[in-house]
Formats: sequence, C-alpha cells, structure tokens
Amino acid sequence: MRYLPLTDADRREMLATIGVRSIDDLFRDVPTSVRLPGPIAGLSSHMGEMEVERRLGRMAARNLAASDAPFFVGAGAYKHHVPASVDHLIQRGEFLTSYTPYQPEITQGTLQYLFEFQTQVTMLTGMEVANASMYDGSTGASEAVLMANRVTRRNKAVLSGGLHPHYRAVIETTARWQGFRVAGAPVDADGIEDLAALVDKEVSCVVVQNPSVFGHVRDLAPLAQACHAAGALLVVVVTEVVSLGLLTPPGDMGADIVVCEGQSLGVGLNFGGPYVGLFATREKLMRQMPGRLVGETVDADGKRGFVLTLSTREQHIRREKATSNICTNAGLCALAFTIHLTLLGERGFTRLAELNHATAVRAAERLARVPGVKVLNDSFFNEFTVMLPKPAAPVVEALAERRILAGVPVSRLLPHAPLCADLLLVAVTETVSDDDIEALAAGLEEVL
Amino acid sequence: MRYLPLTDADRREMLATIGVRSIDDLFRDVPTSVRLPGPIAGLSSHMGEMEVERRLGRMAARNLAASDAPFFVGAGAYKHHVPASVDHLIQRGEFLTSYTPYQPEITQGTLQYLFEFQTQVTMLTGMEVANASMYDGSTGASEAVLMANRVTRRNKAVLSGGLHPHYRAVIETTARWQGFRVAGAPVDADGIEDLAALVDKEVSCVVVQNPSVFGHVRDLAPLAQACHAAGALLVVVVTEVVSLGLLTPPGDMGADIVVCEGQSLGVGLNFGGPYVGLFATREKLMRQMPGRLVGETVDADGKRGFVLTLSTREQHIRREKATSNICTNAGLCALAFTIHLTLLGERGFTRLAELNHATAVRAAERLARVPGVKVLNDSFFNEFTVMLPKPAAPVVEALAERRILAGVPVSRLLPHAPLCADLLLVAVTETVSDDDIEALAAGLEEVL
Amino acid sequence: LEERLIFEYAHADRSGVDLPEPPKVKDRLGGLRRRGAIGLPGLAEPQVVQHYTRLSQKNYAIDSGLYPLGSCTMKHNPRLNERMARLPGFGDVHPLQPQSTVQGAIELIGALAGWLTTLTGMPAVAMSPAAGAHGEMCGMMAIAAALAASGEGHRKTVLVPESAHGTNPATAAALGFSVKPIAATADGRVDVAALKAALGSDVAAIMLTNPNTCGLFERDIREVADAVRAAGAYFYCDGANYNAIVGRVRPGDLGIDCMHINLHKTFSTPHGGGGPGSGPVVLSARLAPYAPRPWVVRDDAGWRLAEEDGAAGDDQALGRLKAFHGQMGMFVRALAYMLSHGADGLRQVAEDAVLNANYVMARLKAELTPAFDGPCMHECLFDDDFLKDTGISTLDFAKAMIDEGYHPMTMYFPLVVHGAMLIEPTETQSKHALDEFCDTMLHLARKAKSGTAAEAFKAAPLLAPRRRLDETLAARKPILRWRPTNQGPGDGPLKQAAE
Amino acid sequence: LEERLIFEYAHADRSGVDLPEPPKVKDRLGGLRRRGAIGLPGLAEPQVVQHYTRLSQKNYAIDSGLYPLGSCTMKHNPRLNERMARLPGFGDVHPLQPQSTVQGAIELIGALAGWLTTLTGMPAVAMSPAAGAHGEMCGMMAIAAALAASGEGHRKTVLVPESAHGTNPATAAALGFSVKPIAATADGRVDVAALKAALGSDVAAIMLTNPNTCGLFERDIREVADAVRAAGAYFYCDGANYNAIVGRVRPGDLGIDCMHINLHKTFSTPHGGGGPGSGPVVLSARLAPYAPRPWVVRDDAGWRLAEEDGAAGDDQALGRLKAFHGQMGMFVRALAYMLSHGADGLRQVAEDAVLNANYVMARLKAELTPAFDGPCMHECLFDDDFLKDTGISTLDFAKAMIDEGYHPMTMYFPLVVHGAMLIEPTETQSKHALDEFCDTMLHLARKAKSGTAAEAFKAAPLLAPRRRLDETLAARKPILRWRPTNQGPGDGPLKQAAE
Repeated sequence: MRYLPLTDADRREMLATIGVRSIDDLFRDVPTSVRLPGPIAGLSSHMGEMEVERRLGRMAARNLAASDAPFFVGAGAYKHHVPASVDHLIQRGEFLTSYTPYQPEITQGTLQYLFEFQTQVTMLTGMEVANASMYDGSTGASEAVLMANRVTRRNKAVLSGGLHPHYRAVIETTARWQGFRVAGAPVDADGIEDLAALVDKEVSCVVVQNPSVFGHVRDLAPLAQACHAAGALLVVVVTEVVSLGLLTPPGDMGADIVVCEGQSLGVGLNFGGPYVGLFATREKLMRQMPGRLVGETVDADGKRGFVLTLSTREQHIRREKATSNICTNAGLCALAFTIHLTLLGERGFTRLAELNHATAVRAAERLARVPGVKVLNDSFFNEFTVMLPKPAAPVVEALAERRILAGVPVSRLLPHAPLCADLLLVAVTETVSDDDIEALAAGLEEVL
Repeated sequence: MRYLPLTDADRREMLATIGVRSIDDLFRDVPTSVRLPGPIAGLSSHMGEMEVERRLGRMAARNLAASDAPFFVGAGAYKHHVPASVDHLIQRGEFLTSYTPYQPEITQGTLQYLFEFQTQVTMLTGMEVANASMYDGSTGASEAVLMANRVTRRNKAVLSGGLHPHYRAVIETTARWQGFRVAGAPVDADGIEDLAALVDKEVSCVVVQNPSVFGHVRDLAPLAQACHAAGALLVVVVTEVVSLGLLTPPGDMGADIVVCEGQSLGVGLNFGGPYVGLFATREKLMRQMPGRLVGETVDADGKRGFVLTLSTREQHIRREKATSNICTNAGLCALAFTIHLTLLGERGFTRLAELNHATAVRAAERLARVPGVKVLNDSFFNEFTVMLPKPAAPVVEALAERRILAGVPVSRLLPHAPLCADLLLVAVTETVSDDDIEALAAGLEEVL
Repeated sequence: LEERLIFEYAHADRSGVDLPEPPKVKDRLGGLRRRGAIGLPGLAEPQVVQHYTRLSQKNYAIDSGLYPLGSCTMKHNPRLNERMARLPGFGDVHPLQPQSTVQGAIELIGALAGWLTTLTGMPAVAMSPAAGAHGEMCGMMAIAAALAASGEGHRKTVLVPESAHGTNPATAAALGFSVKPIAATADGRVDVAALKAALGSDVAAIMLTNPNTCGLFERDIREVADAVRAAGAYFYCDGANYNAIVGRVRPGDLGIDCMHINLHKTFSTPHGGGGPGSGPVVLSARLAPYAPRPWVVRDDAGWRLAEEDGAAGDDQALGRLKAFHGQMGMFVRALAYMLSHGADGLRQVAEDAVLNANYVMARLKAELTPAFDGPCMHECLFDDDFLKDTGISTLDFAKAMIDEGYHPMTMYFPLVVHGAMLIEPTETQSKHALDEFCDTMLHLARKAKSGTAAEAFKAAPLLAPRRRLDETLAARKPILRWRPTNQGPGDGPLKQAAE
Repeated sequence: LEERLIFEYAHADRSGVDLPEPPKVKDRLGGLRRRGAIGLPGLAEPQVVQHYTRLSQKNYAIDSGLYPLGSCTMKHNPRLNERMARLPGFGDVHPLQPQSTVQGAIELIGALAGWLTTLTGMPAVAMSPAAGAHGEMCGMMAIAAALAASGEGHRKTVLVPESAHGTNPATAAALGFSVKPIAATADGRVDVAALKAALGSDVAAIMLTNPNTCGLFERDIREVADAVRAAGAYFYCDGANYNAIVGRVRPGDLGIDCMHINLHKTFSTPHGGGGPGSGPVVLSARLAPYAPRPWVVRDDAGWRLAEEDGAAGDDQALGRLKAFHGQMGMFVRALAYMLSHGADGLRQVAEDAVLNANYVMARLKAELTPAFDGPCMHECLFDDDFLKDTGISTLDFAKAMIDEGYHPMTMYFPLVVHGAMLIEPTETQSKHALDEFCDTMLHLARKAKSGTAAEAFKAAPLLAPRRRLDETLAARKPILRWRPTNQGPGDGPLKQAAE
C-alpha cells in the first residue's frame, strides 16, 4: 500500500524490539469483544490511483462546473478568476503540510503571511485589528454576536432583514443553544428597513449585511450612531469582499466588528467550503476577539519575528474559560486570500471591483429590458434582485436545462416566505462576458 | 503588466542614475532604420489571465484528449497513468525554475536526482553508464550513431526495418548533413529480418529497435555477436521503456549503446514533446558519450556531493572539437521520469510491465476474433500489429468519429509503403479497461 | 537575506493581475463610493512568487520530515487528494446551483457519509461542522437538544477528564454546561469509580477521548458507557485519536453517542498551517433526529440536500451550523484517501500507527522516562523525569530538537503528566526514519544528562530561521498589524552589512 | 540532515504505486522474459515526497531570488503557462492521433508560428528543434541544403566571432564546416574589416550573435548582412539574446537568413534544471524551402501537419529533425506568455531588460570594472581588473556571492574578456531587488579590495548546502552511478554525531 512504508520484515523486527509477539499484543487494552477480526464489511478494499480517479472522476463529471456555463449564482459565494500562481503557491508542501505555528522558530512562513493577512484585513475593512481568520463568514458572524454579548454584557442581538438567511440561521442556532435572544427584522427585499428603531438598552449588537443579501448598498453611519447611543455594537457582515474595493469600508461608517466571507479572493467555489472568515474590530476590543492572533516581536538576536499571541483567550490555555472553543482557523484559505490580494494590490483590487460593478450594471440594464422582469435595486455592487412574473425556482431549473446558471431563487434561502417566491438573486462578476449576459436575457425571454 | 515590476517612477529614477534621458538613448547602437517606433503590427495587445485562458481553452477544447476515449495509440509515445505526486514535485519552483547546475554548491538537488536517474537508467538497460538525458529517443538514436562512428572510426550505419520510421528519418537527416552512410533494411512488419547479413567491415553500428515498431520482441544476442565480430557496435533502441520491466535488458544481450524514449514514465503525451531520451553505454566508451554527465565527488569538508563532469567533451568547453553540439538536456522530464520510477520501485515497475503485457494479450486475443482482422505478432510487449481487410487510415478515422482512438495506421508513418496500407499498430497499456477493448472490437466489427 | 513584509516591497502603482478596462457605466453605488486609498501594497507577479516561496522556506512541514506532534496526527498528505479536490466538478461548483446540476457532488457527500458511518458503526453522521471543535459544538448541541426534547433540560453538568483537550471544556462551557473534571488514575486512564460517583441526575454528558490523550486505550470504556446510559446521560467521544483504531475498532461498538472525526487527522486532509479542518460528527440513534441541517437524502429522484424544514415546523434538527453544506474540499480529499486505503488498508493504518509509536517508546525508554507502563496506542508519552536536576526543561529539549532537523513533539500536554512529551510518529514514517529520529533523541537525552549542556539547550535553536522569540513582549505590547511607521529590516543588519 | 540517495532508503518489497492484479494470460514475450531483478529501489509515497522536497531545498532557482546569469535570461516563469500546458487538450493528446481529433493543437502550433514570424519579421519558421543548439543545427542544415541546391556545396567555411557561444562552432563543425574565428574590436564588437576580408568564395555562412555575448548591439549589422549576401554566403544569427530587442527590433530587418529562438529564454518557458528547451528557427525566403518536416498548413479543410513529402519525391525539405512535431508543451507556455504580454508588452520587456542591465552597470561601475564603454543591452559585462593584485579570482568572487544569497553571474564567458563577469538581471526584477543586489556586489568588491579578505573569498561558500566541490577528482575518477558498495552518509558525520 503506497502510503505505508513499513514492510513485513520491518514489522517483525519492530515487534521483536518492542518485545511482543504480534500486533494484537499492542491492542490488548481494547476489550476483545470490540476488536474486529478483519476488515470492516461493506467497504471496498484498497485501490490504486487510477481506479480512485475513475470513481471520483465519474462523480465529478455529473456536475455542471461553473466555468462551463453562463454563470450568475452568488448569494454568499462568488465565482472570481483566481490567478494560477495562487494555487501553485498554496500547494507548496511547506505551506500545505505544515501544522499550526506553535513553534515559531520554524514556522515564520505561516506566521508572517498571517500577519500580512491581518494587516490587509484591517485595511479592507477600515478597522484597527483583525484575527488570523475564522472558519467562514457565517460562523464568524455568530462569533461576532457572542463577542458583542461579552463586551456589552447584554444578551440580545438584532438581525437585519437583509442578512443572508444562512447567516441568520447560524446565529439563531447559536442563540438557541448558547442562550441569547435574537430579534429578527422582517425580510427586507427592498432595502428600506429601519433597524435603529429596534435598538434598545438590552441590545448587545445589530448585525447588518452590506451589500445586503438582496444586493442593496446602504450608508450605515446613522445606524452606527443609533447603536452607540444605546450602548450596543454595530456588527457589519460583508459576504462579497470584492465590494470593499469600491464601497466605503464599514470601519469608516462606524462598525465595531466587521465580519467578511473571504471566499471571493483566492479560494474558489468548492461547493460551499472550505472558505475563510475575516474578522476585524477596534483595538480596544482586541482581547475579546475569538480566534488566533499573530503578533510581531523579536527573537533572542533582536531580529523581527512573529508569534501567535494573546492565546490566554484560547481554549488550549483557558479551557472552559476561553472566549471561544475555536481551535482551527482557515490557514490555507487565508493564504490563498492574501496571495490573491497581494497579486491584485491597490490598483488591481480597485479595478477588479470596478469591473464587477460595471459588468453588473450592464447586466441589470439588459435584464430590465426583458419583458416582465423588474430589477428591485436602485443600488448594488455586483448582485441584485429581480422580480419575475412567476416563481423563480422553476425558471432557474428550466434555464439550467439549457446550461445557463441563472442565479439563486430567493425561495431556496427562504422557503417559507411566499412573497419572495418570484425573486431571483443575480450575481455578475468579472468572469461574466457580454455573451453570457445575452444568453441569460435570451434564456429568460424564452422561458418566461 | 503583471510580470513587469518596474513602475514609471522607477524607470525615470533609473534613467537618471544611468545618466540618459530616455530609453531610446540606451538603444542608440541599434541603427535607426530598424528601430520600430511602436508595437509590432498584426499582434494583439497584452491581456489578462482570464482572457488568455479563454483563448487557449478554446483551442484545447477542440482536441479529443486521450483520457476521454478508449485509447490505443502508441508507436513511440504511450499513455500511462502518472501518479499525482510526480507533477506536484516537478512543479516545485526550486526544480522548475532552476538553471543547469553549473554551480554545484547550490544545485545539489538537481545534481543528485540526475545521479539517481543515471543509475536507474543503467539498471533498466543493463548497461554500465548513462548520461543525464537527451532531448528524446529519436535524437538520442542519431547521437548514438555519431558516437559509434567516432568509436569505430567508420562511417556507415545499418538500420533495422523494425526501427520506428521517424527515428530512421532523423538518423537519415543527420547522415545526409553530417556525412555518413546509411544502409536501411526493408520494412520488417513480420519481424523476421536478418540484419547480421548486412554487417561488414565498413559498418560502425547496427541500429535495432526492441520491441520493434511493429511490436515484435527478439533476442538480439546473435546480432550482437555478429556486430562485435565485425568490429561494429550494436545500438538498441527502446521506445517503450516500460517493456524493460519484463524483457531481458539490451545490456544482457550484448548491446553497446542503448537509447530509450523515456516518455512513458512521468512525462505524458504532450502531443509529441517534450520527452526525454535515455542514453546508456559501456564504461569503456564513457568518454565518447554525448550529453551531460553527473559524477560523485566530495566538497571541501569531505562531504559527498555531485557535479557535472567530463565536460571537456562538451561544446561550452571544447567548442568545435566537442563530441556533440548539445547544450540542453531534458532535465525536468528526467526528473519526472526518475520520480515516477522511484515511486514504482522494483515491485511496482515489474508489475506495471506485467499489467501492460497481460492487458495487451487480452486485447490481441479479442481483436483476433474480429472477422477479417489478423494479428501479425507471435511476440510483443504492449503493442502489436493487426492486418485489416482494407486500408487502416480510413478505418481509424471512422472510429475516431465514434470517439475511439484505435491506433496508428502504418501508412501514417510509411506513406510510401503500399504493402503496409492495411496495417494498424495497436498499443494497450494499463490504462485500457476491458470496456475499452470491447469498444474497440465492437467498433471494428461495425466499420469493417 | 531577510524577507521583508509585502508592505515594505510595495508600490501602489504596480499590480500582479491584468484586468480588462471596465465598461463605462453610470454607477449605482448609492453614493457610497469609497473615498481615499485602501493602502494595499502592489507587487508584480514575480515578486509575489518569490515572496511566498521564500516564506515557505521558513516553514517546517510533513514534506520536510518526521513531525512527531502527539494528538495531531501529522501523516502524509497524498497529492492525489489535492488533484481530486480540484476537479472542476467538485472545486468549481456553487453551493446554491440547482441540485439537478450537482448530483455528483451531493453523491460524494453521501458516499463519504456512508464510509464514516460504516467505519464507526454509527447510524448517522452530521457533515457540516467546519472543524473538530465545531464538531464538538455540534455533538454537544445535539445532546442538549435531545435533553430538551425529553424534558431533561435541567441536566447541566458535563464530566470531563483532566487529560482532555481544551476544546472539550470550552465547548461544554460555551453551551452553558458546568464542567466537572474527573481525575485520572495512576495508569493514565479515567478514574471509573470517580466517574461513576459523579454521575448524578444533573449530568448531561461525559466527554471522553479514546484512545485518550495519554495515548492509552480506556480499557473500561464499555463499563463507562453503560454507567453513563444508566444514569440518563450521553456519551460524547472526542475522536481526535481515532487514527489508532480506525478500521480495527468501531466506536459504535463502544457504546458512545457521538464522536467528531477530524478529517485532517485520521483521513489525511492537509493541516495547511492551521486549517481548514473538517469535523463530521457521527451520532447514535437517539441523537440522530437532532442532527443539523442540511443533510443528504437519496430517493427515487436522485440525490438531494435536505436544507430546510418542512412548512409544518415539526423539525427536530438542532439548526444550521454554517452557511452551505460543509467542507466539500475536505470531503473529496478524505474520500480519496479512504478509497485508496480501503477497509483493509485503514486497518493497516491503525496497526502501523500503533506499531510505530510502540517502537519509538521501546527505543527511547533507554534514556527517556515513559509516563506509564505498558503498550501505548498511536502515541507515546514521556515525562520530564529524565531531565531532573539537569536544569533543562521540556521546552529546552524540544527547541534543541529543532537544531537536529526535527519539529518538536507536543509539550506540556496532557496536563496530567509533568513536563509531558507526547510523540506520535504516525504510520507514514518508515522504520528507517524512526531509527534516525530515535538516535537523535537518545543522543540529545544523553547530552542533556551529561551535566554540561544546560546552556547549549537553553540557547537552542541556533540553526532555525529564528532563535527563540519573545512571546511575553508580543502579548504585552501587541502589534497585530503592520503600519507605515514600523521599522523594516531594510534599516537592519543587512543594510549595515552592505555598507 | 543529510539526504541519502534513493538506493540507500530502499527496500525491494515496497512501492509507492498500487496497481491492480494483472489478468492471467499466457505470455507472448518470445522467450525473452527478464531473468533476475532489475535492482530498482522501492520507497513508499511519503518517503518519495520527502526525498524530492528535501532535494529541491538544496537548489537555487528564479523563485528563490535574483538569478543574474548572463546569456541565460533567467526571467520569471509564469504559473499560468504551466496551467495551460496541462489542459488535457494539450497535455493529454498523442502526436499520432488522427489530425481531425487534434485541430486545436495544430492550430496552437500555427498560432505560435505566426507570432514568431511576425515578431521577427521573417517569412517562415521551423518549429521542431528541441532546443537552441538543435535549432542551430537546423538552421545550418538549411544553409547547407540551400548551398547544395544551388551547386555551391564547396563553400565549407563558417565564420564565427571569438565571443560566440560554444554551440556555434560545435554546430558548424558537426556539419563538416571548418570554423574560422573572427576577432573582436576593442569596443567588444565583431571586426567588420576582418570579417569582410574573410568573406571569400569558400564561405558558407557567418554565425553572429546579436546583441552579442558582450551584451552589445552589433552596430554594423546591416553592413555585415549586405557583405555576407554579396559574397554569396548566408547569415546565421544566434538568437540567445533576443530578449534585448524583442518587440522593438525585427531581426528580419537586419538582413539575417535564420535565427533560432530559445523559448526558454525570451519566452519564459522554465529552464527546469537544464531542459527541456525548445528552439524554433525563423528562416528567410531563400531558406524557407529547406525547412524540416513536419510543418503546419491551414487550408479549407482546417489545420494540417505536413508530415511527409509527396510520392513525387520533389521535396526540398532538409529532412526530419526529431520524432513528432516539436516541443508542444513549450509551445503552449510560450504562446501563453506572448498573449499575456502582447505586442506592447513584449516591447516593454525589451526596454525594461535593457534598462535594468544599464542600471546595474551604472551602479556597479563605482567599484567594478566594466569591460566596455557605453550603454549595454540586456546584460552588462565586467572584467576582473578590479580584482587585480587582490589574490581573488572571478571564481572566488562568484562563490562569495552565494553566501550573500545570490546565484553567481556567468563567469569567464565571453572568452574575449579577462575573468569575465556577465550579469543579466532580466526585466522581471524590481528596482528594489536590483538595489539590494548592487549593494551586495559593491560591498563584496570593497571587501575584496580591502586586501585582507582573500582567504575568506577562497573559502566561500560557507553557507550553501555544500562547500566547493572537487571537480578534478570527479573527472579523474568518474563515478557516474551509485553501486551497493558506495559508502552512504549513514556512516558519516550524522551517524557519528548521534552516538
């Protein structure tokens, strides 16, 4: 077996050194009743690479890859072009097969890129400090609420009606089992909700997404003021991090915690994971942050170096008193993110954002001309909501049969919101060509 | 432009340091009449990765990849399964973007793998020394003849009728312009030629392929004896290096020079190149070898290390007195070859050979049952010749339309040999499944 | 050469990505166009490739050599798995595409779930947890949900052995449970008597790691399971050490209620410098109804993701744990690994892992002091007794290993052993590599005991990219981001040397 | 840790590849089944990955840093090119598939040929040469063929400047030409008067590199071309230094007859530790008929490879240079590079390459001695004058660079300059990196001239994986392969240290 270097001769020799007669002697602490006499039934035996490739290749071939169709699916995960050097670099064994950098002397590579990552995240979000990444945006949002609860010693979160329904569900799950209250605003497809009205002295934070899941872009400064006046924190969620190349950053609008899904840069779609959560806050709240942090220091020779720091917040030191039970981050995805962003730089990143927005505007203009289709958004970045003259889900299905991936029917996210049944979320990134837009418009004209 | 780090500000500053006003001042030695005022017309402007991928992706999509069809094409290049770790390792920047190891202190990586490669080549071929690789098998064969001419101080090469026609053409081109004679035996589709009869005192070498291009396997010991009796060398060409896992090595049959195409291990099809030539000989002929050689030595601390050696044979030292004009080898392909072979090891390599042969025997047995089809070979390794009841080229074309890649019609290689028009070379490697064999047989039954 | 930070190479005018000119449109940004620069550094592609290549060269990794971290299972990460995860049909599909266009992707999740339940002998599995600790959260939520459903929400105590991973108490506490530690016996196992004594009507669950963090199998696990069940509580098993028994023992046969599985430990998905992980949780029949959404269903119409509860609201699911359906990229890698090994190979994995650990223990006990007698499972544990009176600590010993070319073992964990050194060689190391490692460890131990080497140990490492780093300074004056005022190495030793 | 040879890790019983059981058949090997073992070493996959990873870590590469090798153009190798070459439609197609099934692959060769002829302003190109030297062979064969066709086979002299690459005289000599060296003038260029004087009726061709190997443009190249043509000879241009003028000057406008193009120099295909290369040759109208087979044709039926001459035998082609159609993998990479840069970007490549070289020259001349006055092209040349009386040679200086983290420049070439140091930074280095490099070089030069450092220079390198290697020993007692009797490092320093 190709991954197992021991030969039978090795095994015999090693058993002799240990002083036992058989491998079973080493398993003697396992009750005999549960020791299996042979391989577990119902599973295949070992197979070579060629056979594994055939099996998995067959499964892969049964999926329509995003690059093989005009593609407008977003709602929290976005198809962007990732430069080839990103994937090349993250596959270097020294990154890919390294452990958490608890031994800083021989993991400066990981530590330095995480420090650079943290810095980039603060720049993007307009915040002061950031951690070394979370599992993804949705779990990051939930951790943000927990952090706000700790900071404010309050116990109630207000959730925007423009927050991604999955994010809302994750926060609600956490609330249910970790014991805090959630005040959810009604679904806000038109982007007109007034959250400030829901903020009272019991509220630890308001969680609002910008652009909202329906694509609306809003100035959050008034809401931030309302929160701060009531002693609450403003948590801003960004599911499309590329928007930060063009939009006023949450930090400039008064956010206290910013959580982003970083999948757009470097990571790819991956059918939903792994992704990477960005988490940034104000310096004064630093010690209440969840997750790993990398800090700068010096070594015994006075040279600059980096270490994991403030780990007294963490479970492996503090155990039941930790700020979070999180142990892993999304290191390799954070690496992909930071490499992609480093490649882009200021000029590339802002241009990428411009290109997304301009292409999306074009698409919105074209779709608005399809009879029966109405674009709901005045403002948006690269995703907007259209109202169709009939339920969106079957329309999307009909277009998929024509190999057009038209977007996300809101009913997929909100099955119990009948008023949303005709709504379709359409995401338009730099990967969308004019031909793709035309194909979608023509397809809609055909099936509506 | 993404590959160019200089900014306009850098350029201005650098021109100032140099003390010139414009870049044109640095091109002042170029006659003004040939200095182009702007970008060359008729070519596109720079484009991003996304656009390059689209353009090249469209071209790539117009080809039927070997893995997407039942595949039986061989005749000098073979489809084998290459483990994923091979490609992963050769893409490490320290291998991929390194230069020829002229500075041994900082290129021990390249030098050691080439030393290991040379050793593996001697083991496979049953020879005493090997070089660090040639461009490919065909140019290696031509260099072998030149070497034989140098060694014997004779001027005539006998070429087997079972030698791959492309190899023969390459040797003939060399002969024509470098001034030696070629005695070519008639096409030997049946594997029955008697080359010993062509060996006389003027002959520097006999070049014979085993298995032959028609697939026949022969004992070359008698031919070696005839050569040696006449003072000539026996050059053995192997185009399918996997055969050496199962067949008596050329060295054991008396070969003086062995040339192999190494593409089968690690390299892939690549529409014909780059490939890697293996070149091995007897120790006493070592100094007449072309190409680079790596040798073991010690460093100033007495530690084992490796260097390029015997370079007084080479053009960069000897100029017009060099044994060959060759400067490059096929370093990265040699790396792929040696990694793949190291992964296989004795057990994997011999099993791979068994698997190829057994699968090919099965295919031959099945095709022999197709009405009108005759298998010409008694002996073969993983490729054999079948005679069809009509010209093979249109049959192959008809099967290609059914997405079956049936093999190489001999007429593709020998367009002026009318007796060969009905012959088809069928290669069967470990990648061929029972279903593939059935598809080919059924396809033949249909189109014949 | 020192490697600068990207910000110190930067030029705003430069980019490593070329993009087409955006079409001219009237923007629709709602007046929220960003003012002022972001401040991101710009590098050309060649600089980026060099920067990250050089950073990578400052890392130790499995690909570099033996990685003896106990409890972390740093085994070989096959490159086939990487290739499979990048097939466009897996890597380039969106979680919200119509399910008809991702039948193979859903099938893959189903196939992996099948392997996990069959291997563990458990009836159900929750696939969405993003990491081991997330899996713990999932499992403990399921227990809380089951207790709530049966009206036993008053059970608020969770028993956790002292040797447990920090995530165990952290998870329990996060869910509002109070954590009650259970002592270990002298032979490194949970004190069953103490455990039984603690099993009152307030107890919600026990969280036990098996094999435990001392590298020992909890011999009395069946007895524990029976007691837990009899007391009306649930049995959470931490699966971090599943590698020792995979394919050879089914956790389901041990009487547990749930166990998370770190795909990046037992099933070889890469650690990636700290993530991403993936932590599916297998569940007993009594917990299965509370599994989080979504899950995979196969019916006549094909494969389907059950994402939302029915309109009737009769759903028992504990909720949603993360956006989308779990760590697909890790699923592909793990399934490729399982198919490669098969049931027979996975059994061999456990055997070789245990054999390697016992071999290392047998060789090292000549100079080091094993914490417990008897055979270990996949990792072997030493205390710092052999360093007594040398002035050398476990930490010093570990740092000295770096200069010998090795990553240190796990130190000071589990907490129940003084100056613990926990070594897990994994099954993917050859005897040859183990011998080389043991030779080095024995040499270091002899050197430590020689009485003259304390200073040398305290100074280690000398040959690494950095010497010991000042962690106290880092925590006291946290610098968590670069700022333009930071002093780069350009003004440091290199610049001076060049002048 | 020392890295053993694979043979020293080996165990015949082990394999890193799993293969299915071969079907049982009666073998048809003609009685030639191999007897006895091959002797190949067996390693498991984890060991293989570690072995080659660790070997790679002993290499310098473009990805590691500046690679100032003159005449070798070690520029950034984009990873996009690697990705494109691996598209199944290019990497997984067989050269002898029916041409109807590889239309896109043939089109790609045609597209690259179009770029090459347009960029160079030449009417034809031969795509099959496998490397630069192979391209030289092709070009000189074409010249021989043209001479033979016109009954001028008696022209047997080839003029080659003294500064030429070794491949030039080697190629000419291999084809039976006698090589006549032409001297250089004091300003580093070919002596036009001497050249004209040598241009007799026996002369077949001149082989000139332009820009030449001193990094200088041959100002009088048009005059040379006219004289060569007037004398009835052909003008071979060595294209190794094409990077200096690509997109800015068309070689066709210089009056040349043929030029090989190293795709791995100008067009960024990776050097790969010494290959594979690719050396297409552009040809003038008078040489085009003699181009080797096969070539690409586009007609109404689509794309076609013209592989064989017609039955009429009226073919003028010089023959076939290698099996199949050339280095397809390199073609894909080169075309990806060209498309990425475009005509505008390639022009910028030349400008930045020349600018970088002149900048380095301008900065270094403070301490080093340029071989010639005036601006250089893409590389700058120094002699060892500045080392006079220091006891330090060019070689010593080069080896000291290694300890500073740099690959040495090209040394002792071209031969016309004493102790030559030829530096080509390429356009893919930033000003920042050049400054760092220049600072280091100036520092070394000052140190060399200090009069006290000779021993330190002679001892260099100290920080590399190896110190200076005994090349004389290697050549005197060649050990070209491992044998079981070779002494491995297991008995060396490591083993001793461990005891």
